[in-house]
Amino acid sequence: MPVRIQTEDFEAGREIANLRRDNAAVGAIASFIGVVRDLNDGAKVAGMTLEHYPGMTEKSIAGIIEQAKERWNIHDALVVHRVGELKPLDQIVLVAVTGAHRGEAFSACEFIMDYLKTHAPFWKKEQTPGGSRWVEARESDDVAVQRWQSKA
Amino acid sequence: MPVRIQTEDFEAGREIANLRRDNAAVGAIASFIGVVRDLNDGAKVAGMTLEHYPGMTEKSIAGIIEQAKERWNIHDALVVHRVGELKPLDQIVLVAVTGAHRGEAFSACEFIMDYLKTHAPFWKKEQTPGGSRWVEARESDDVAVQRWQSKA
Amino acid sequence: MITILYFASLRENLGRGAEQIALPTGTCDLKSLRALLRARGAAWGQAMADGSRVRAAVNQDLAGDDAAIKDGDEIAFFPPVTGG
Amino acid sequence: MITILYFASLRENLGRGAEQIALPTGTCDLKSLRALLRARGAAWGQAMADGSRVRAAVNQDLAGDDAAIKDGDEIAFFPPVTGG
Repeated sequence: MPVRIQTEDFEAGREIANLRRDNAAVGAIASFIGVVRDLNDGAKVAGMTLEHYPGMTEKSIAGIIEQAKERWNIHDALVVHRVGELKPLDQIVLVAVTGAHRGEAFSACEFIMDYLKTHAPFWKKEQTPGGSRWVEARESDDVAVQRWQSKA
Repeated sequence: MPVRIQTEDFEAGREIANLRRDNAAVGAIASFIGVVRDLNDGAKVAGMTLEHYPGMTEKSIAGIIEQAKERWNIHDALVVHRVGELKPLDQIVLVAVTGAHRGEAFSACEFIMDYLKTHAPFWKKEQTPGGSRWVEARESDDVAVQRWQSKA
Repeated sequence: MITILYFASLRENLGRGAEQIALPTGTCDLKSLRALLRARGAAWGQAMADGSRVRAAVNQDLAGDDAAIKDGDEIAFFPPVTGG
Repeated sequence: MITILYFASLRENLGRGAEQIALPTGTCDLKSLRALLRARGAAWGQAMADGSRVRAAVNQDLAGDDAAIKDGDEIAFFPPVTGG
């Protein structure tokens, strides 16, 4: 199953090893880990709560992975995303992509992350000294995803 | 030490955890693992020997990491590269980059890998059914590295 | 009956995470469902305003104003996403 | 004396990984060192030909034909790299 939404932490090394296991056609593994920072938009962050839309979140990410597979010659992709209560230094998301060559693995991995950020239904609520606040969507994320739409 | 050349295998998860440890300003970790494939240029590969130039290899990779740090706003980077006897499915290289945001971490990680492939003194000799052969440098790797030279 | 789900700040502002309503006309589109909800006034007026940044999904696919809605559908409203 | 190192296929073709030689003139450049080695004939002629793809480093930095060489330097010759 290439998409997992869970409250538990993950071990990136083990996930990557499972993804490529016994496939000697894999020459390249690109991966990304997103982590909770202790500072966001100028405020100290003590922790955050991640909410999602069960069902649609998995479907949406599976669709993003399918798009990446149509677009690049990659073998496999995995997304693990945590929900619930998280604090600074906690891992949030892992995206890993295996392929024969590095260029396509890198592109597919960044594509999946950019689409996840803008299309997958997750919402972050941060705890700061000024109280709780819902994180605002970033324009820079919209810009990042538009790059992929202008390329052939 | 951001560059290690070693015969032993590495654990990507542990290396990444060490690289970001206790730094709550890190929000993004991009990483790449290169793996020995069992097929290259149309021939079955039973194993390979990786030779390097002790001293220059470390110096060259450290210089590539410095270039990446001048070019992008990243926190840290790590390169672990194996030498000696390797067989299909063995890990060859790990590049990991930490930063506040994903775009810069992705770019720096791919930049380091592209320069390592074309500038760091390593040579692969493959064992195939037709005997041993030195791997030829790929034009696609030169093309990959030239991309970075045309960007501002 | 259709099921409507609300997420994140929208869920908090509207004071509910889910509800079931009967479609007055049997079928409609997202635009007219928004109008129906907007007519509840107060927080609903703002959340369902035509120019609001609230997104919608029909049966778990992102959908625009002209998306058709029929009995049994699952509709969701939520703010722009911020995961990852 | 300078130290010269040879790597990978070059090391195999030339039958040596390292040697020390005295510079005839005290200093020179990479181009004239190549000419000196080329004059050994056989495999050396091919490996050190002007049009060959063999790369060179002086004191562990990649260097071109006009790079200066002086006593005590470490020079290396090797084929295009293929790591990673």
